Amino acid sequence: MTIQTRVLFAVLYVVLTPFVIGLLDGFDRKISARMQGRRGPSVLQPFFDLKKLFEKEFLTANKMQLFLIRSYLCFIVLSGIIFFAGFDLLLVIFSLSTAAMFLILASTATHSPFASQGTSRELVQIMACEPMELLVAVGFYLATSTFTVSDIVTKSPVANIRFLPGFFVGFVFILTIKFRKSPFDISTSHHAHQEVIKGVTSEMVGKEYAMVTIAEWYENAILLGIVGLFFVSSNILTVIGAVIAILVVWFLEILIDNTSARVKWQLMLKLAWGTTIVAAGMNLFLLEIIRG
Amino acid sequence: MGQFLPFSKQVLKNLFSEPATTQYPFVPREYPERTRGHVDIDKDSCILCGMCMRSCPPGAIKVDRAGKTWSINRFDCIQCGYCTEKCPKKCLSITPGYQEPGPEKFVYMVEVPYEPPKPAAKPATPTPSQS
Amino acid sequence: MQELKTDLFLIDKAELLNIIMEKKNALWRLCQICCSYPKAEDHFEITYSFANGQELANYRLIAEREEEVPSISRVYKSAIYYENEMHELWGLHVENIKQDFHDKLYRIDVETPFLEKEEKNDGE
Amino acid sequence: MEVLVTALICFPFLWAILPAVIHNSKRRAFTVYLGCGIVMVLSVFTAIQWYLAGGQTLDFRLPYQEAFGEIFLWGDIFLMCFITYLSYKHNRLIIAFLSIISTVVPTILEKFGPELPAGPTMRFDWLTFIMVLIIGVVGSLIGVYAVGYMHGFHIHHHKEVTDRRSFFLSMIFVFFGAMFGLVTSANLLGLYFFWEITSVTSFLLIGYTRTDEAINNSFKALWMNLLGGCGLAVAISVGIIYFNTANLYTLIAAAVKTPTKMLCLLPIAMLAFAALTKSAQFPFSGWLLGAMVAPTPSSALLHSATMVKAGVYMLIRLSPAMADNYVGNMVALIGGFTFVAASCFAITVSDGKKVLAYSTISNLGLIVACTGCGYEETIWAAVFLVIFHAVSKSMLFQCVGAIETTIGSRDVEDMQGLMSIFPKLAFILMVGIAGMFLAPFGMLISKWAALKAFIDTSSVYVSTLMVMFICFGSATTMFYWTKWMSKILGASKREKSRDLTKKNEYISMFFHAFMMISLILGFPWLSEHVLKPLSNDMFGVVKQVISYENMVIMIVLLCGVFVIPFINYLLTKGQKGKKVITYMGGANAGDNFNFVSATGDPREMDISNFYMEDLMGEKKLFTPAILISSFIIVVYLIIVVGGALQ
Amino acid sequence: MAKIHKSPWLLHYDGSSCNGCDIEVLACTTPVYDVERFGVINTGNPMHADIFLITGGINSQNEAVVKQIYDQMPQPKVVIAVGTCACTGGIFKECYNIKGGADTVIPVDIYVPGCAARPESIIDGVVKGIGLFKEKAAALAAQSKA
Amino acid sequence: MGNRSVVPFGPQHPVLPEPVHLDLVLEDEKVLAAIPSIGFVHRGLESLTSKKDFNEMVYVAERICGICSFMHGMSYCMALEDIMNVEVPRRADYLRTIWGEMSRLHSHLLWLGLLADGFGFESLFMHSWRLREKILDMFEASTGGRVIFSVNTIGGVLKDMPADMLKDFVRQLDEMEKEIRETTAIFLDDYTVKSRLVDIGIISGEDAIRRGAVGPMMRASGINVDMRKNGYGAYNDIDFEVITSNKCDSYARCEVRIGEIFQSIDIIRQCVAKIPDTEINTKVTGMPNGESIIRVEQPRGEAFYHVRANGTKFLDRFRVRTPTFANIPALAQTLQGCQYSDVPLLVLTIDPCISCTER
Ligand code: SF4
Ligand code: SF4
Ligand code: SF4
Ligand code: SF4
Ligand code: SF4
Ligand code: SF4
Ligand code: SF4
Ligand code: SF4
Repeated sequence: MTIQTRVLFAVLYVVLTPFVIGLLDGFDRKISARMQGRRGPSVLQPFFDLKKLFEKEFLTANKMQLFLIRSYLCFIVLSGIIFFAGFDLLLVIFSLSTAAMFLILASTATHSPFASQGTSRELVQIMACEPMELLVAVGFYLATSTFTVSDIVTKSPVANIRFLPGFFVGFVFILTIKFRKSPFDISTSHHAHQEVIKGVTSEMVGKEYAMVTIAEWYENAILLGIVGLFFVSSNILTVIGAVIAILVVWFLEILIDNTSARVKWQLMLKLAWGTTIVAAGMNLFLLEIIRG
Repeated sequence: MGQFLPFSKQVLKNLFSEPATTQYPFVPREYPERTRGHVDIDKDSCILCGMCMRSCPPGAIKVDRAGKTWSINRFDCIQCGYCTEKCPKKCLSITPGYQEPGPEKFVYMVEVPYEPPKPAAKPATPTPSQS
Repeated sequence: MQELKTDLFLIDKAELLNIIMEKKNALWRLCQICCSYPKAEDHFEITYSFANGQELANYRLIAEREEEVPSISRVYKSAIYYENEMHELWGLHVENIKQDFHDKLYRIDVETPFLEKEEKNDGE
Repeated sequence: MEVLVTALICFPFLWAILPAVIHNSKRRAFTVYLGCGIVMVLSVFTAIQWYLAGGQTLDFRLPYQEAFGEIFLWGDIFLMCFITYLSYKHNRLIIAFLSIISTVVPTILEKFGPELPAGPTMRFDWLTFIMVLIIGVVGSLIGVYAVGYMHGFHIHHHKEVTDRRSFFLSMIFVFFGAMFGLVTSANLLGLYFFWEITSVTSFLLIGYTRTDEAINNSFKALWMNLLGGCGLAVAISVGIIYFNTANLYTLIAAAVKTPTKMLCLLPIAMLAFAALTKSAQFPFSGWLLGAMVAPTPSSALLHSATMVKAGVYMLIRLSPAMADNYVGNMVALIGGFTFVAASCFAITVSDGKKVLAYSTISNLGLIVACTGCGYEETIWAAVFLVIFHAVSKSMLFQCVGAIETTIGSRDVEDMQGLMSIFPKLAFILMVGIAGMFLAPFGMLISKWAALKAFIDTSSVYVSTLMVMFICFGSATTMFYWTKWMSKILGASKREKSRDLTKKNEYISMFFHAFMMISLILGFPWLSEHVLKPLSNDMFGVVKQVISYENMVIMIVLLCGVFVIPFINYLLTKGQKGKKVITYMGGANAGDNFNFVSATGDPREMDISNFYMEDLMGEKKLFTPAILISSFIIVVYLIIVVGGALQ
Repeated sequence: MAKIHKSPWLLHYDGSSCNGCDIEVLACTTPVYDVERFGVINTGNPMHADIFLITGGINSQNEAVVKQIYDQMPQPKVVIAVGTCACTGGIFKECYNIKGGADTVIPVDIYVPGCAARPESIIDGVVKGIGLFKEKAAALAAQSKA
Repeated sequence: MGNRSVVPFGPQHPVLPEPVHLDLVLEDEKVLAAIPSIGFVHRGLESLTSKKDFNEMVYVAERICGICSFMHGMSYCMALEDIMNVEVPRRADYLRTIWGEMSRLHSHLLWLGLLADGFGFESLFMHSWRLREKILDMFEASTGGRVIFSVNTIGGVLKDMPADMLKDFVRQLDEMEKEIRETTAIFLDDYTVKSRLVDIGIISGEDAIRRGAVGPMMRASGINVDMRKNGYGAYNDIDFEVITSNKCDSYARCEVRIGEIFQSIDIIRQCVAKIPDTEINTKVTGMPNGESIIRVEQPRGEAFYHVRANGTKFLDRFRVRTPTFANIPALAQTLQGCQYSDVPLLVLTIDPCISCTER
């Protein structure tokens, strides 16, 4: 991949993500509402929300929070750039977890009961997901002998999902957690009605909260990008397949969100790790055997 | 689907059918006739006896015999209907349609034409509220 | 013990704990404790109600204004709330409640609202 | 060179006499500073000398080698008698037994066995170079720190403990000498002697306070280390009997040449076994945890930052002989398992020192796993890990010690809001923690390389398991470090108080922080100029482990970690934000720390992290972890021993 | 008809209501009334809230709570008193532990009468609140520019 | 060890529509101690007897709680009817029973919704509340109010339900029954829901009695007690079985309430079939003198009314012990040792109504 295309992709990512994912989020809310028999908000609602949040007065319980949140946002974007510019997948995941750390620091800086309890949950959540995220990178390495995203795309003659069904299942499973959908006790879940209020974001006011939202969008773009990565190959037409796959996964997540209760984090950890070990582990083992 | 996501059937059905949401406030709501909305007075039959004032549990009604006014603070009325029962002339009624929300708690006041000694009274115009 | 009404018995302080223990051992549940200060009588009436299945039994204790009544919260834990309430709202002295909120169960601004008012109404 | 190395080994032993005889506190401190300074200068000078000489592997004999041989021999016997006496005194005869076996057998063989060819007994190569630097620099900084710390320990905090500082400080020097000897010896007999010295000094340091707990733990450390010593003894015996050599490198070369012959693997397996005990891998991790009873943090950090490195040093040495064979698999599995298990335990403890101990075990597990894999990439990663780990662990231990002195507790939960009251200490702690797990600090790069290498490991089972171990292990590692970090940044409940940390403690800590940061910045250089030749040394190949591209990204990330927060800090500094109290459901009693409780009175709010004791607590998982790891070791040893005896 | 696209997030606090108004507030978020049509989200957190819906009167214990929650909401914010109790104290205003409507501790912007306030009425109140919110936001923006 | 958290929970909290406060001592998320505190809704309405006459008190009683407002009004009227020896016309009894059961229906559906919200099942919450709206529509059509009805009066009821209205209601209930069955099946079958309910908050039958629990809380622990079996209102003519469960956990409480939903529909059907054609109220004159104790089975359990009159229009004592008040000690026990995530859920499983608890 030439440096120009890399830069192009990175710029596209930075510029387009808020619009695309914001819109997806809007549709998410609309579809959820319809699934609940409601009419729901306009699909542009996420943007109205953001605008409003930026207009709010800035209150804070601890000044350190703002700068940590900005760092969180920057790191997420940086990870996204690494990913979309086609660099090392493993590094993307490492730098995502570094970003998450900033969020965690931001939330505990306030000494708030709900933010702190939420932080602990957030940590558990990261711990539940991280093995699977790393394994996805491992899976791609096994299938293509490289961690580099651009090589994964250009050097695979067929979509890698062929070799990695188990990894895909595991990844979709943890996406439910990553997308902050309700099936799990997630502190920043989009449904406020839980014991830790809004968890890590409890104390974030106005623009701080807006930044966290935007950061989440950027993160979701990376995650959906990884979903797509399972489906693309060097054939340009597979991009269409990837987009369809992304939409299907996205819809599936909404469906799961609307058809299950929020289970406790203990079960979340067990299920996430269990799925990781079973689905991804089996797949890993088989791939290793094939490679000899 | 057994234990796993059994709700998806209904959820998907909802997704593809008309939502239950009413279009209020873009389409006005029709109320059943018994709806207890707000208290209205037939000011012509009122005899300013004050029975309603004394019986009203939150004390929303004021009857001023001397000033010849009957007034109600609709932000205080609980639509219990006790006044309508107690009114000897049955001139109070609870009718559909509620007091619109507003930034101020105002009092709705009517001048009652009833004149105990002299039967002839000037027709008084009710002061319209700013609703 | 004297039957005032169906299922309503008047007891004195000495009998109280016996009855409570009896009820507890027979696995009756404590329904409620009601304190009142009837204007005419000028004393506290504390009514303990117990139920077993559909059955009901009420026991009434009479206490003077400054008299202390024993707490039953060590036998029936749920009595804590009733007893704290009686103390906070009526000013009835209950000895030795298992978990004493010290008039901060409801945290009201008025002192013993029920008792004071009854006094005033007396004069009316 | 020979002279320098000899001096490096002998000087600390001799210098150790000084603190032992000087009882004036000031003068003794001075001698210790001076000694540490000399050790540091000497080690750096030696290393540089060697580096400038072209960095060629040097094989040589010590001057007066025969005399040294005798010293080693009688030293071994002396140690044996000493241990036997102590175990007799404390009624632990099994330990005496272990000691006697492990000393007598090689001694007899050496004295009465076949005459061994007089080859070189020492070696100085790239790995030695790194180890010498670590021991010299980190070790002597620890020495500096110990003076101040031990002063505080006795004078201010623990008046009930007999003041045996002289003994303590001289032991530190003995320890240095032993470590230098250990990493330069090529002859197993010499190596064995130094090995035993480290075991015994560690035993003495752990038992320093002479409480019952300390004595118990010190014996625990002793028997585990002696068990390892037995392994070493067996290796020596096998070497002498079957291969007619006591030279480590000859044995390794033999194993590399015929990796399928079990007999060649046997000494390697035994040496590896010994190394596993020393590096506190499961099931032998108990002693390192026990070592935490010693005065915080000096002996703890001696153990965590330097002594345990003896074990991994040995494994790195052995790793070419462990590529894709049973021994390698055993070591890798034990390491990987330890990595995950110890990091799980680290989640469940709240004592800062214990967290560090478990994290040490866990990180060593990763290093051990890397060595067991025996590829260039993994060795690259392993050496990096050793370097980073030594520096950051030493720093962390010192810092926790200083915090303990200052706030009176080393519980992680009590460190809440350290950033606002003791920013200096907190900063050091943060750098140390970040170094342990954050992208793109050293540990993470190494993890990256290790993961890649494990995928390529040829044994399917080992590869699958190892990949899983690393993935899960990094998740759990992240958990306990992040929660600690978040605690430090939290809002402080304490009043600002006087920082009781001594100046020399700060000097040591800041020096570490400085080293840490320069290591990170100098990491590409390090990779290019130290690790490449090292790999060339050991494997005869030079491999670009980390691509140029990734190097750039890492540097970008690295800058990011420092620059992004800094810029954001500057940008947000001027922000006017109205301060509000935190949200507590409307129950705040006026501030962020108290709430109106159910009884109507203000009650202090406490917030603590998750420890998941029910899920992965020591009580629940420790025994299974020991059993599993013992099982792995026993099975593999049986395979190797059985194969050799056939 | 023009839709009202703003995103006021609600905070609901039950002062000392009888629940009648509370459940009607909740009913507003459910399918039949669905206030999310206007972007309304029932957040539980004052730090995120724009509109404070308060039901029930003020008593000695919740006085401080209401005040505190109100203070924790960032500007611009709108307070809507839902139900007769929150407007004036309603039927309970003579109770010894009722100090009056919500306006006894915090400034109320919109009063929604009714016992219980009907969902339609609450929606009207919220829509008016949104209007007010817009004005306040504009004022705040002007102020911060100045 | 320092790894304990002491945190406040409430009074303002999104999972609790009503203000309750708990001091929680947590280890990780395990609740080691939970001390409930009340009083945020305390109004002191029992004291209004000295300011409002016994007729006005009907409206006060209704506003003890906006969920079972009907039952409160009814119980109060029953107590005064008892004191004043008024014979209530039979049709009024039947109407009261019908409205009472409708209240139970709406309350249980509301509870199911809140429970779903409590464990984060948003669409199930929406579903339950959508079904509940239909009951509210029936209320509005028959009484003019959605949650507060003002149809009770001492001596009977104020509004009649014509026969065709009753028939229409039964038809609507028939239609709803299928939908309710589908929805409630999710509560009983779904894996994720079960993971939140089964074996959570266990309280044995004996403990339930010792702590004085009432209603579904008690019936879910296998105790067969239902005040309706005392035969007030029209219940002596109605054929129904008390629903109990022996599982003693949150799931059992859910099961019992779901069973009661269908039972209520059945009772309404029976009432409509049997309702006699009489007056709907009798005129009451004079002042009450005497005392009466009335126990009524509200959706949340037994409510205990104790009214004492002294021959004036101001009552001596008006005492309401509501079911939630009785269930709080049992709640405190179930909270011990549960998980933080279970706290709101357990609070919900007693179907709390704080406004009635604190009056
Ligand atoms: S009831 Fe009769 S006496 Fe009493 S106020 Fe009314 S009219 Fe006057
Ligand atoms: S309806 Fe009730 S509250 Fe309203 S005015 Fe009449 S008596 Fe008063
Ligand atoms: S409305 Fe009726 S009760 Fe009221 S003053 Fe007029 S006549 Fe009397
Ligand atoms: S109708 Fe009744 S209330 Fe009115 S004046 Fe006559 S007696 Fe008095
Ligand atoms: S930290 Fe504790 S053990 Fe260490 S010196 Fe201070 S008081 Fe003693
Ligand atoms: S206004 Fe009426 S319904 Fe609303 S809280 Fe007050 S009493 Fe209850
Ligand atoms: S339980 Fe209480 S707070 Fe919750 S909806 Fe019912 S009445 Fe409202
Ligand atoms: S228990 Fe509460 S909700 Fe139920 S009727 Fe009684 S007061 Fe209302």
